[in-house]
Amino acid sequence: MAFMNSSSPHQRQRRTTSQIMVMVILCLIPGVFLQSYFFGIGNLLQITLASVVALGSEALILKLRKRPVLRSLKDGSALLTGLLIAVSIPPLSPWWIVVIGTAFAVIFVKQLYGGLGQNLFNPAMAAYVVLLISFPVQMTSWIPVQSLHPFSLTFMDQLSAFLSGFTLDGYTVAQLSVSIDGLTMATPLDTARNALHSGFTITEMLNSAEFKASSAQAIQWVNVGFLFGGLILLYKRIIQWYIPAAFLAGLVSFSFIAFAYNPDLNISPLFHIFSGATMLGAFFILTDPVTAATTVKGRIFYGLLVALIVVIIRNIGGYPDAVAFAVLLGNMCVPLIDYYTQPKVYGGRA
Amino acid sequence: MTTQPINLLSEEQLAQISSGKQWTFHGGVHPQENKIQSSGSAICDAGIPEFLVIGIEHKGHSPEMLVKVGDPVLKGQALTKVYGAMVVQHASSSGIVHAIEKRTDLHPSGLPVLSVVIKTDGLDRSIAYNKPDNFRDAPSVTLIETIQHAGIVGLGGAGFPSHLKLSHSDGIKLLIINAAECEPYITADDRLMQEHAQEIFQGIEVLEHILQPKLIVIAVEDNKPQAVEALQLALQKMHLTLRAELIIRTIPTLYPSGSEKQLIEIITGRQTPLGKHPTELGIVMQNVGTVFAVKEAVVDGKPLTSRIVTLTGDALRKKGNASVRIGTPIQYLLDKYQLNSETAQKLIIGGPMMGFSISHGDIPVTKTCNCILAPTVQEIPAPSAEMSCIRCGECAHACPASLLPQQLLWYSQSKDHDKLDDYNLSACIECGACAFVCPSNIPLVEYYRVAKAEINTAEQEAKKAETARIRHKNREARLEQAKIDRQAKHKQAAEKRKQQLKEKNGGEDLIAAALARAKAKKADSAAGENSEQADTPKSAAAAAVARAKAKKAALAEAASESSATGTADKPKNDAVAAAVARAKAKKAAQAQQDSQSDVAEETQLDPKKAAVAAAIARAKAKKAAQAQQDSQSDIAEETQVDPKKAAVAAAVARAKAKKAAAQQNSETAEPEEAPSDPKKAAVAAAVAKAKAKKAASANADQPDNSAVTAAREKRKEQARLHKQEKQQLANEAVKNSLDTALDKNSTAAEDRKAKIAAAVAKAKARQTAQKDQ
Amino acid sequence: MIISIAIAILTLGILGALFGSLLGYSSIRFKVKEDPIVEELDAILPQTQCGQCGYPGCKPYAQAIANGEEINKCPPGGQAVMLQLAERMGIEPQALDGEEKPKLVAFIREDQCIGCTKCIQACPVDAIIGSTRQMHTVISDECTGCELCVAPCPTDCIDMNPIALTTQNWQWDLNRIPTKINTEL
Amino acid sequence: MNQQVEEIESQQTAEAEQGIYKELMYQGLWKNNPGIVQLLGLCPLLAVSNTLTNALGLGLATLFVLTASNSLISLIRNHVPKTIRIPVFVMIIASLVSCIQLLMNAFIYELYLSLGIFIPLIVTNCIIIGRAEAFASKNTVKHAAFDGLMMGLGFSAVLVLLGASREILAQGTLFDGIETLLGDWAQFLTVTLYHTDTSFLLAALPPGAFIIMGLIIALKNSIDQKAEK
Repeated sequence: MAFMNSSSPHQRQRRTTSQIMVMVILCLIPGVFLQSYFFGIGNLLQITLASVVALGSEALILKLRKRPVLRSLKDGSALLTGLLIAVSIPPLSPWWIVVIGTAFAVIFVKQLYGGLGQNLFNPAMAAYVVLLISFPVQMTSWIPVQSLHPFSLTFMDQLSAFLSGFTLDGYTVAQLSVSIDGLTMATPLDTARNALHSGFTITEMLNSAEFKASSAQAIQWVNVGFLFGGLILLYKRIIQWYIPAAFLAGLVSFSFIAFAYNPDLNISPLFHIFSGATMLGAFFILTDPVTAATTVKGRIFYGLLVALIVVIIRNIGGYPDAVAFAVLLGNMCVPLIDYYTQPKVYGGRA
Repeated sequence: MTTQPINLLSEEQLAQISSGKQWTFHGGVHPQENKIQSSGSAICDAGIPEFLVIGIEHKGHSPEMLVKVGDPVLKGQALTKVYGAMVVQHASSSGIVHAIEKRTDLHPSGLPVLSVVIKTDGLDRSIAYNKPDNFRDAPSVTLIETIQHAGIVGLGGAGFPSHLKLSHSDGIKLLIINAAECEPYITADDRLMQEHAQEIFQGIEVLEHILQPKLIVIAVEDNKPQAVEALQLALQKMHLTLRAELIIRTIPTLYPSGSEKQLIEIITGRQTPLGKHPTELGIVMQNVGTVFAVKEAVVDGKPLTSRIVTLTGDALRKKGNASVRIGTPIQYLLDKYQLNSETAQKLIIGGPMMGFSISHGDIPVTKTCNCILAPTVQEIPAPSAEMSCIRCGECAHACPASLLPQQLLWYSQSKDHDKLDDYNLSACIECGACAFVCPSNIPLVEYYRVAKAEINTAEQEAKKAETARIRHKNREARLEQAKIDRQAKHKQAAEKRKQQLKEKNGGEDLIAAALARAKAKKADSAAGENSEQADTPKSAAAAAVARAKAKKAALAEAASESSATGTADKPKNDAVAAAVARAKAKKAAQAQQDSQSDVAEETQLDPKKAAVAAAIARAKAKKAAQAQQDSQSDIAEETQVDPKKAAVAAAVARAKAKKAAAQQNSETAEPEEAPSDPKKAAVAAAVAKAKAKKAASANADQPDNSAVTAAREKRKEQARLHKQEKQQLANEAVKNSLDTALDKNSTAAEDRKAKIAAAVAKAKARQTAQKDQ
Repeated sequence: MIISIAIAILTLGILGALFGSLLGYSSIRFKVKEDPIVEELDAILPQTQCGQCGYPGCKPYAQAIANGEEINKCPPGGQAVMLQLAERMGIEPQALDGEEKPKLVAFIREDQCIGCTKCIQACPVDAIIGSTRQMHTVISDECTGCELCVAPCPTDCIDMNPIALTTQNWQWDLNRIPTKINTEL
Repeated sequence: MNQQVEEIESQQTAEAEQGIYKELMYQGLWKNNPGIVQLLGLCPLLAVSNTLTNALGLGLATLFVLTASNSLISLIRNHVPKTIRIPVFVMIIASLVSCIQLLMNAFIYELYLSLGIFIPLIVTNCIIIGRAEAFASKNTVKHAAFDGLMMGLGFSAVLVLLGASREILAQGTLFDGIETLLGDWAQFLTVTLYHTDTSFLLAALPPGAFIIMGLIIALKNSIDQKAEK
């Protein structure tokens, strides 16, 4: 009688990589829901298109690389990348933005490095940076929250804007981002930066009509949504607490230092925490296992490093949000961090 | 290894341990325990199978045997002598030694080792165990020897000889009895403690006497409450006379707490330094099963002939623990415990975490086999497809050695041995916790094992290369010295010869030498065909003919050599003389054949007369050869053959000799002749071959040439020329070989000429080779 | 004008003299007598001493490589050694000259050995023992598998066998576990 | 008889000469292309290839310097002590580059401005010093000059390819600003392939240059692999 041979251990824990990816995708739902509640269903359109492009380009490259296509698609990593891109770009940016971004992420940042597990940079963030520096206008045109809209946007309006750049009535997205008062809309961080550049203090900015009309509130809520999803991830032990905790703690403390030094010119820690892509970054992007540090000490250090870069760029940099840049810079340091934070091996020298 | 007192456990630490403090180790996992299936039923005897297979090889070394095939053996009888640090192996039941041969070992490789196969008689008679005196009066050295002679190795799984662990007894502070049994499914130790608690304590007494520790800790995982209870009950009943303090410590269930180093950390909070043994800390650990075996050996005088094996898994209809004789085939146990066979099933030796799979059941149980796990496919499915590592770090969390498995995987795949060392691959205990948690189903442990084996091989090879380098250097130095000595001695002779060479260095050139070599080679194969034709009827007669021819050829060769001096100046190619020689040789051969075949027939008809017949045949052959030699030597005076021909002839002769030798080997009708004749044929062939070589090319024995260099160059250049001229020479060579088969007269002078030619050819070849580069 | 030119020339001259003497000093002070690269190359080579490279041993070949000989002449070392040599020498890898064979070990068929000692003389690492008219034996642990003993043997009684797979040198190749050999049980 | 032999010999040498030139051409343009195989001179290659005009300008300048420096160095190769050859080479190259710089400054000032620092930086371009050391210092003038020409052409070809791809991707044009290089008559060369309000800035920025360069190298390798099969 013959028996099968296989390597030990024969017993295995039953959680697979695909399940992890699916869990992460599911935990994005609260944030996505809040986003579409405040900004219209544009982001759902983006998600749909991004998913299709992500899977399509992944399949294409896998086929070219002569790898098993279906098995790799099933791991859900491409889908997750597409989703993250879709939720980070403005909801009504034209369709080709998300197409270029997603294809770039999957083909250049992930597959050309060797596919899942081999990429040095976070695909979603690399794509975001590419889009931001290539198409700064489109990438910063956040429409106001729906309640502040001068026009009510129907589904067809949004679809049309998404596909052609114009609503059914012929308004451009740029026109849409002008609020009732005729002020151009921007994200709170953008507004803050512009205000500082024009010589206002933070307090003045916070009280300005411009800021009040901005989507600050909405973005705070979206951040709460992502925080909620992230907590589920933590609870389900999909991610470990080191990176988010270190990142958020770092963000608070570094920004507090700057804030304490000059409260007029530096935004407060609270503002940092609940604006921009902070929560999305803390729980969904920094924790991407492939590109983050893997040792415990390394993870903490990585979180702190990214937080530091975020604060620096937000406070004195040229771009409104900084998570994407900070993550990429952090990614570069990961091999070094990992090398110098190796744990003490059992019985080994410290 | 010197024990550094710095690392030893201090008194405070011992006090902390005995006060009940516990530590933890990094990582660890909680696999499904699955122990209830087998822990409920009492240990039973597995019975006596028809054959017992007891492996006696240890790490490639085989000890001296005390039995031989056909010997009757009794249970407990030693099969081997003590050999180095190896333990003695014993027969585990009575019967007869059936065979001593290589049989599949209980090892993941499934490779065979030298084993003693015993055909049992079912009586299970044992030798008379002589109960030793009270062990407390014996010195520990004697007890350790007793343990070695009883064949006791670590029964927990690693199989490390126990006497070695006990012999480092200086400064031992702590004895840990490992009863953690952290692997899922296995309950052998659990049952042992429940049923033989008293014996275990007796064994502890023995170990305490040997090691003199300050503290003894029995470590049991908290999933074995009955075992702990049984131990405590026994402790109350017995009146132990221990000088050391004894503690029964329950530890939390966490895999792999039963691993030696991890258990030490749980109990003492100390880590064994990398690459060191726990004795460094003053700790000795013994498995509870080993303790039981020590008791049997020292108190009862019984050697280790059986062990407790857990038979479990859903594919077995009966489950439980059995006392199994060492060497019992696993198939026997599977039959007894009613295996439900299905396709794609696995059979695991040991637990599901560290055990290995075997591919068939005809493998014997060894001393390290603590569990036979026969799961159904649903229970332990085939591993799913491996996916890419996403560096999630789960493995680093689970690793009890605090390694970074994801980095190790990366470097294992790229075979970067230096990096693997940087990341301390050697600290990996192969517990499988990393692969257990891996969401991408990567068989991490397998990668590490392969990498470890590769590193090991590379180290061995490096070591071997270093030895080779040194030996080569020494040899070169020796040869150099010898050369200098010889040169001084033979300076005169060399001078003289040089003079001679100068005179004779005339007509020969590169091509001649090359031709000679090529022909010699061709002739070799052609002659092979030729003799095959002659020998087609594969009878004794044919063999005899071949043999005779070989002998004749060889002798003729010898004769021509001896009588051919001074003929160099004679005119070339006396065709007539050669023809006469050939004719004579043929005639002689014919006569030889007749006589030989007669004898051979006789031999076949009456094998008993073989010896006589062989003797006659030999004598006749000799006579015929003598005649041949005479005639040959006459002609040799006049015959002048160029070295080409000589080479060819020699080659043919050699080929024939080989053929004859081969035939001889296959022949079984002449038992008397067989041993004597091949030797002769071999000698003949040797002579012939030596000549062929001498004639054909540069000589390795030439005294003022470095033998080694010459041989090397020769080979290189030969190959080159051979390739170049192969085509055009093939036909010619075949033709020549047939004609000149029996013309074998060569002279010393011609030899020298050939040598010079070859040397020239060699030089030229080298030159061209260099140019090519 | 002339002064500034003179200053420039003077400064450059002094600097030149300074650096020149520094260079001169270091070339004497840090002179390396034997090319250390030979030792390193020798350490890379497999030490079979088989002479297939055309040199009488590994050290001479290492010496030759240091002097510009090609690095592809070591079939026993195979691709791996060639690549290491290429890396050490900082040159392009070359296609291996000759075939890479599995590692072998010599074995003397004892019944045919006539005790001629020819193989003993041929062995570059003294791995064959025996004396005239006595049977010879290969110390298989010392044998480098160079095959130099095969050619001189007059009775062709030396075989080159692949190294046997045992539980000691098994490389955890689970897919190639030998099929069962016990049929009798 | 002798004449015949000489004839045959000269024929043979002529053939061999031709073979050498062929080989040099193959090496410079494809097999050992300085841009995509040796990866030399990447700094200017990536920095100024944002438009075809810039690429062409720098390519021509490098081509000229390379050819001239190779010829000069080959001329003096037997008169330079081995130990100080590199400084001598650099000196020659620097002089040549200065000439080019002054020429560009005089005749194509706008291009001179847009190429900026990368013209003087040609001195440090590893292709030039590399070819001087590896080839020109060991070969005859004719061969060295031809080698310089081919290497320069190979480099320029890569530059042009890269410049064209980047210009198309970023601006949708080709030969934009060509008049700064060739004079006003060349304005008709400027082609607009497509109009866009939102140019793909990435292609115009250095990261884009790296990415496109990588793709070109990949393309070259895949062609080689196909040819091998």
